[in-house]
Amino acid sequence: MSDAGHDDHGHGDQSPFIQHHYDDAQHQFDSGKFGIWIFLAQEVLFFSALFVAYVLYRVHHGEIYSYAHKWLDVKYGAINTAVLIFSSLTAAWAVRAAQKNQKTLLIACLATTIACACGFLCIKYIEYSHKIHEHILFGRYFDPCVSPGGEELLTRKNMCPGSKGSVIWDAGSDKPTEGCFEASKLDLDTKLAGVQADCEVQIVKVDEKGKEQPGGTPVTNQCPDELLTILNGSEAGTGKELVKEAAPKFPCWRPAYQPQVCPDLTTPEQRNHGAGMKSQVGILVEFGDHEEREGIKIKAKCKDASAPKPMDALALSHEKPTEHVGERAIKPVHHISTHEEHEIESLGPPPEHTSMFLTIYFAMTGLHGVHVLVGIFVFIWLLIRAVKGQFTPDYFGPIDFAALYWHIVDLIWIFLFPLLYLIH
Amino acid sequence: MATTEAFPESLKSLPQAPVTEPDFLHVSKGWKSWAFTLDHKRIGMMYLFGILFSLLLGGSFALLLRTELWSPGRTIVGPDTYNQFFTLHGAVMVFLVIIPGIPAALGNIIMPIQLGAPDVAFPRLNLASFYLWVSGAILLVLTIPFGGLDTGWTLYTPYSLETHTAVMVATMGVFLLGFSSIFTGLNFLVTIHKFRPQGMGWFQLPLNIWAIYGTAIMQVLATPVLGITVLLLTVERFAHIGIFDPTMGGDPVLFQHFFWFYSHPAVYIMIIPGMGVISELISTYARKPIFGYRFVAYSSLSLALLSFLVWGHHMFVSGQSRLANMVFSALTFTVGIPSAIKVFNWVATLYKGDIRLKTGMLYGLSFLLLFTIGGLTGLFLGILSVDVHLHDTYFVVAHFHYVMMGSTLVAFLGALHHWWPKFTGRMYNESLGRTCAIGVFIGFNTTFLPQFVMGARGMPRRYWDYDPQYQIFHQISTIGAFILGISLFIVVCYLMASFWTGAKAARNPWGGSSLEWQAPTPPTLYNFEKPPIVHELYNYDDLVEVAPDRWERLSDAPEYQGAVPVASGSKEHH
Amino acid sequence: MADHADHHDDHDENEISHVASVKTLVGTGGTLLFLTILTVLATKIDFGANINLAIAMVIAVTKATLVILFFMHLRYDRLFHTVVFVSAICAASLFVGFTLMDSSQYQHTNIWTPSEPPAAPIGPRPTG
Amino acid sequence: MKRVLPVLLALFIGTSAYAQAPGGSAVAPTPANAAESVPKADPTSGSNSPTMGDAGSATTGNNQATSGSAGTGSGSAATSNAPAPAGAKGPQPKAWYDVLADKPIEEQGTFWMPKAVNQAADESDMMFYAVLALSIFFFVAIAVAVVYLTIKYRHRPGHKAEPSAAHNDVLEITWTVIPTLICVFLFWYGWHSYIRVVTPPNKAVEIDVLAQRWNWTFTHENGVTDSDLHIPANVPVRLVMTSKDVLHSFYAPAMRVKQDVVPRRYTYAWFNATKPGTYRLTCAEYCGTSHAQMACLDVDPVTDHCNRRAVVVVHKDLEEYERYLNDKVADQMNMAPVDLGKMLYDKKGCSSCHTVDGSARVGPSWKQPDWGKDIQIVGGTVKMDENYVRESILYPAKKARPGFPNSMPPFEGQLKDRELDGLIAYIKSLKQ
Repeated sequence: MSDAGHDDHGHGDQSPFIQHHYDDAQHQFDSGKFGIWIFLAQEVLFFSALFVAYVLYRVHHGEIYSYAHKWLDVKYGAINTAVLIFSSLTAAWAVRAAQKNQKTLLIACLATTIACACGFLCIKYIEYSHKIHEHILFGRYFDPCVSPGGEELLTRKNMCPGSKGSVIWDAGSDKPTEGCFEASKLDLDTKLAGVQADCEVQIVKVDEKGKEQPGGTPVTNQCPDELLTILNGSEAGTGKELVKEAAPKFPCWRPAYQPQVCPDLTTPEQRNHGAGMKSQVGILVEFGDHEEREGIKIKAKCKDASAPKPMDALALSHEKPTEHVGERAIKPVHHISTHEEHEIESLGPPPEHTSMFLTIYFAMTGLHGVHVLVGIFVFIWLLIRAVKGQFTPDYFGPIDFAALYWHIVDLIWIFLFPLLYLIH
Repeated sequence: MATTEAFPESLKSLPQAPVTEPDFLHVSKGWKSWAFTLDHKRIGMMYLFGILFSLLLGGSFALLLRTELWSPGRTIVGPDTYNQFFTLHGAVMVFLVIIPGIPAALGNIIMPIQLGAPDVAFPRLNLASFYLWVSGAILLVLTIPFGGLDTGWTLYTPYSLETHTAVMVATMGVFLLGFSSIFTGLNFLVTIHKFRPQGMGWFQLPLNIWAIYGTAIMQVLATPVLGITVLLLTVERFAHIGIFDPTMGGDPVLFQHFFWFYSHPAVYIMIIPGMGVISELISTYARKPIFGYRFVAYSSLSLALLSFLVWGHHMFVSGQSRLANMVFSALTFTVGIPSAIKVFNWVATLYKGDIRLKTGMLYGLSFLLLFTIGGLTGLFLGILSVDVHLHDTYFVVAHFHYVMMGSTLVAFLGALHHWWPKFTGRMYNESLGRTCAIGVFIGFNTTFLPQFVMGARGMPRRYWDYDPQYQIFHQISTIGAFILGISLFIVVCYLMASFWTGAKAARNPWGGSSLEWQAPTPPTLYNFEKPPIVHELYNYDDLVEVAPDRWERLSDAPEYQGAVPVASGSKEHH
Repeated sequence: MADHADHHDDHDENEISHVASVKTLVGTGGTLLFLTILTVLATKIDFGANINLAIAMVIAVTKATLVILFFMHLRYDRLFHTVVFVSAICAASLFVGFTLMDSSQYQHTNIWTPSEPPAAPIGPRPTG
Repeated sequence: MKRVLPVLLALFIGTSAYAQAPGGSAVAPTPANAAESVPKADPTSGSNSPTMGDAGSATTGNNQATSGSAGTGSGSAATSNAPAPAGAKGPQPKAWYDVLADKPIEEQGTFWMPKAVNQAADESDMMFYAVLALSIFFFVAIAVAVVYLTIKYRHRPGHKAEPSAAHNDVLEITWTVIPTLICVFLFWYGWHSYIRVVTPPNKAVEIDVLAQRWNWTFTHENGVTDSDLHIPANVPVRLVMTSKDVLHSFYAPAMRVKQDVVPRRYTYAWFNATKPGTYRLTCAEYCGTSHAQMACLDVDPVTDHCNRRAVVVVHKDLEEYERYLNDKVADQMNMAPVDLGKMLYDKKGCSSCHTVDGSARVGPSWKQPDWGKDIQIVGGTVKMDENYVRESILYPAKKARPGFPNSMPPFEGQLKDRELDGLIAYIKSLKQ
């Protein structure tokens, strides 16, 4: 991105792009090279703040990272890394071509670099649009549809067919109230088996003015809780097959954690500041055939939870004892456990403020994406100048400096990829 | 002003103004020649006018602020307007005046000539930095019609996330100003490295250039963190990403770490160019070489590096842990040492000199006194137990005004008067200059000395309404503020007036020994008509005053052309 | 990319700055791709979160040094450019280090989940 | 501007005291505030806050510039007895502890600082005076050197600069080593006394502090809440602080204590008050419009100056503090709803945004003549009755009145039902 551009009156036989206040081409190139290196130092500092945020939240709240990394697709990340490395190679090659005055090779390399960069942005677009659709976003917009599921990604389509929008939770033991269960009323064993509840569920038609039609159809059977079958089916392998062939009859209901579902019970401060309260759980009806259901209302009458299940070994190991250090009671920060435990934990509802991981993810990859975009424009401008044949063995500065900028952008992605995608 | 030293009459006939080609002011006409200029001197002058205007704007907010504090409760405005006064005063002064002040305005004009270079390394980047500064300034000033800004120049969250004032306009303005500062720093680093003439090694560089070098390092390595912080704050406000918002898991103390990691080097970006200028003023007007050149040069550099270690002392009581408080308090004291060394060296330079009390020297001497008070009161705030009582009180306000205004702005005015004849070709009115220098000194001390006492007595900062026991101090401070304001306004007036009424300036009115005094007054487009001769640094024996405010080098006299002046320094090229 | 560069004069020269040979370019590119695949495979084996992170970082640092030395010509370039880049890395790591040191000291006083604030003596004792 | 002459006089005496005070204390840095006779603070004397008096008289009373004597300034007690503050006309007289809280703030102390009342603070005071002496010494040395050298070597006809050494390594080393040693000492001693200031003893009276936009709420161990901090003397008190919205800072100058209050986090402060009395309590971290008037109970109608801000009331001993806790709980229990409402109007800082005389301030006035009729709200009308008032207190944004800024924090979870009924009763009682 340096600006050693061109000026009409050069120094005699040298390339016309050697500016007059430089002694010669070497002086201009050395100044430009030193300038771009300072610019790269500034870029490192520009990204350093985001690395600080990343390190801080990983050290203090590792549980968010081990939970939320399931939403990042390692396949896409790996392809992007390969694409960027290849474009870095072609950029370096373009410099060589310019130095040796091989004009066609120069143009080919520049074109490939631009193509790869655009490829990188396309893959980025796919990832982002997927997350936006799934509401796996930062801050207030973090509202993923989460429920116990099998191996594949917990996307909205396969695991939460019931349309979230139109389903209005109706629950409560004795007096029927709008809204959802209080955490205390349910055996909320978030770590293990999801939510247990004993309710009669009814689907009631609702016309467009929101008035309920009489005579709702009861939903008798409860969807089998895949998670329970996984765990009780001894090794993980058999558990999955078990779930597949005993396909539940649709529609079936099951309790699920649905953070954004109960706006009216959250306090105004919570509402305009964060996703709904974790402790609010509701009833989700699954229709199994993937299209959204409009104009229906789910009414559920549930009995209070039975005595809480005895904690088994895995859950007990999760109970974090509060250590007393001198007069300070410190609840130990999440000690990073094995990958397998993460997998089970990541099936339950998300830990508090999981949106922070997505904030950091979007900030880092977003800022990096902007730098890739800027790189594309710079290379297009260089391509135009290369086609016009302005680069000669004694004037190839812009190519070299743009390549250096591109290598730094690649360097930052080389660190972003393992830090964000390969979390254990 | 008879001088004992005899000098050949031919010295009097040496040309002062440019001979072979027109000077840079008249080489081309029309606003386009200024708007799209690549000449570092014109860009520097455009910066200078912008900065002087911002100084008057920021100063007027200060006067409104002080008038409101004349009496407890409402004097002229309500609390919300007062909050906007002190915020805009802080933001305009810090981002528009003090940070670009000496490096961008005077640095752009003088540094390349002092280096003997035709121009800065990247002229177009230099112009781009200026327009970044202009657009940033416009955005910052645009906050006023869009609802003002009432978060304090520090923009602390979560208040800056919730207030309904134009925070986003301000943060975008600061973002652009940050990049203007980065690119200026980058430009100067490359220029100092790659454009030194033959025979000017690192230890033949004037101390002003050492200071600008140290400043450029900080500008390049610290300002990007301000860029990312301000960008995150803007995104946080409109997209609620939650990184600084405690209700969504964010951490306000994390914002303070991000902010002060930049802002402490920023306060050194403000003071170190001032120190560089002071070394030039003291040495030239005392006709004595700087005492301990290497120590002063190394202390500029060490200050630049140490400034990255101490940002935590702004956060002793803001929720920072005790361990971090201890570490930052210890490191803060290491930063005090280089400044002390500099002050001792300047005082030692005055010994056995021939001190001429021109306006520049008056500002230089008042810098010495005011910077000493500023530095010493920093000791109070560095000690943890004393800082618990003094933090966020008027003691801190007085301390940083002594360092920012009392030192940097006084050095800026000294530098302005010192180099004004060189780049405008006009002399300013000396008597008016001296009275205003004394006016600034008296006004400044009347304004801020009472604030030390008020702060120690527990008067918190940014208070619209205060207990009546502080009224007496506020009244004295307001009177001082008006004296200061008037003096500064007169300075700007007579400097502008000097364009028309000023006497023609000589090539070397003050007898300076560095390269810029060999350039014609005002310099040509590429600064020198004939390549400058690098003389021994800060050596004034060769200079003699041929007429009032006109010095010549004996070796320049035609008779002595034979004797080649001793060109010191190794042949090392960059 | 058909490499129709002239093979015979292997020692490429350019009076302005160093020319990277095709061998170094392709070699570095290949190694980088290989290391990428390696780091992805490494996540399949479960050494425990910390060690996995360490492996990923070691691979990332090696890839980074490869890019800097060969693609960015730092090995053949003026030493001062390395000084500039390393000082940027130092400033950034200083920033990370100090902030982490501070925040890990006060993290236990944070009210991370509003419904379960930390117990006394960190939080307030239950008032009557 | 009516008293310019004494102002300048005060400055010069001030500066002279400025020069003297530390000199005196620098020699023998015994704590400047040696114990001196404590004017018996009679809790029942009902004189009102000093700041009610007009600006001029109150200041000379308090600041010790004129006394000129170093060390113990003879702070004269409060000035003239201003009319009882508005609202005191209520049926029963103010409770004894409120009278104690309204007592004028006597801030004796040296020219520089109010007298330290916190046991752990004496060390930091000594530190302050030591560094003050050090700074004065260095400043005077450099100033004299500069002035002397400028005069001695000023330019005059025939005077030339004599050559002198351009550098002297020995001199340079000395004036590098000496400042370094001083700095190491300053750091070590500062750190040593800082640790004592921030480490609370294990057994301390714990008080929970909730800071919110523009008032403090202190909750004692028996559940009593108050907007003034009542503490026993000579007993260590530990504050566990958190903020409801933005950053605030608990700053009691006499206690030499300052600690920011961060939302969604606990921060701590502790002190051990040695002398009973009433001391200033201010917010030191910028927090918006009424940052300068945290928990202001009595606003001067003309200049909006806050006469009575939240204060730290130090009771004689633990027994009187217990008496305060019990009386307060009792008063809150059997207080008539209207009086409870009136007390909350003052204590919760409602006066800083709502008036009771019909004129609008930041928010609408509580004197609502059209009680029971429909009133205009944003997007429609609603009947002005108990439910509307209750809901607007808990969730102000729901049915906001047009033309007012939406800056009132929701009080849901803040007020007990009894307090809510009291407020509504008080608002209703104002309608005539």
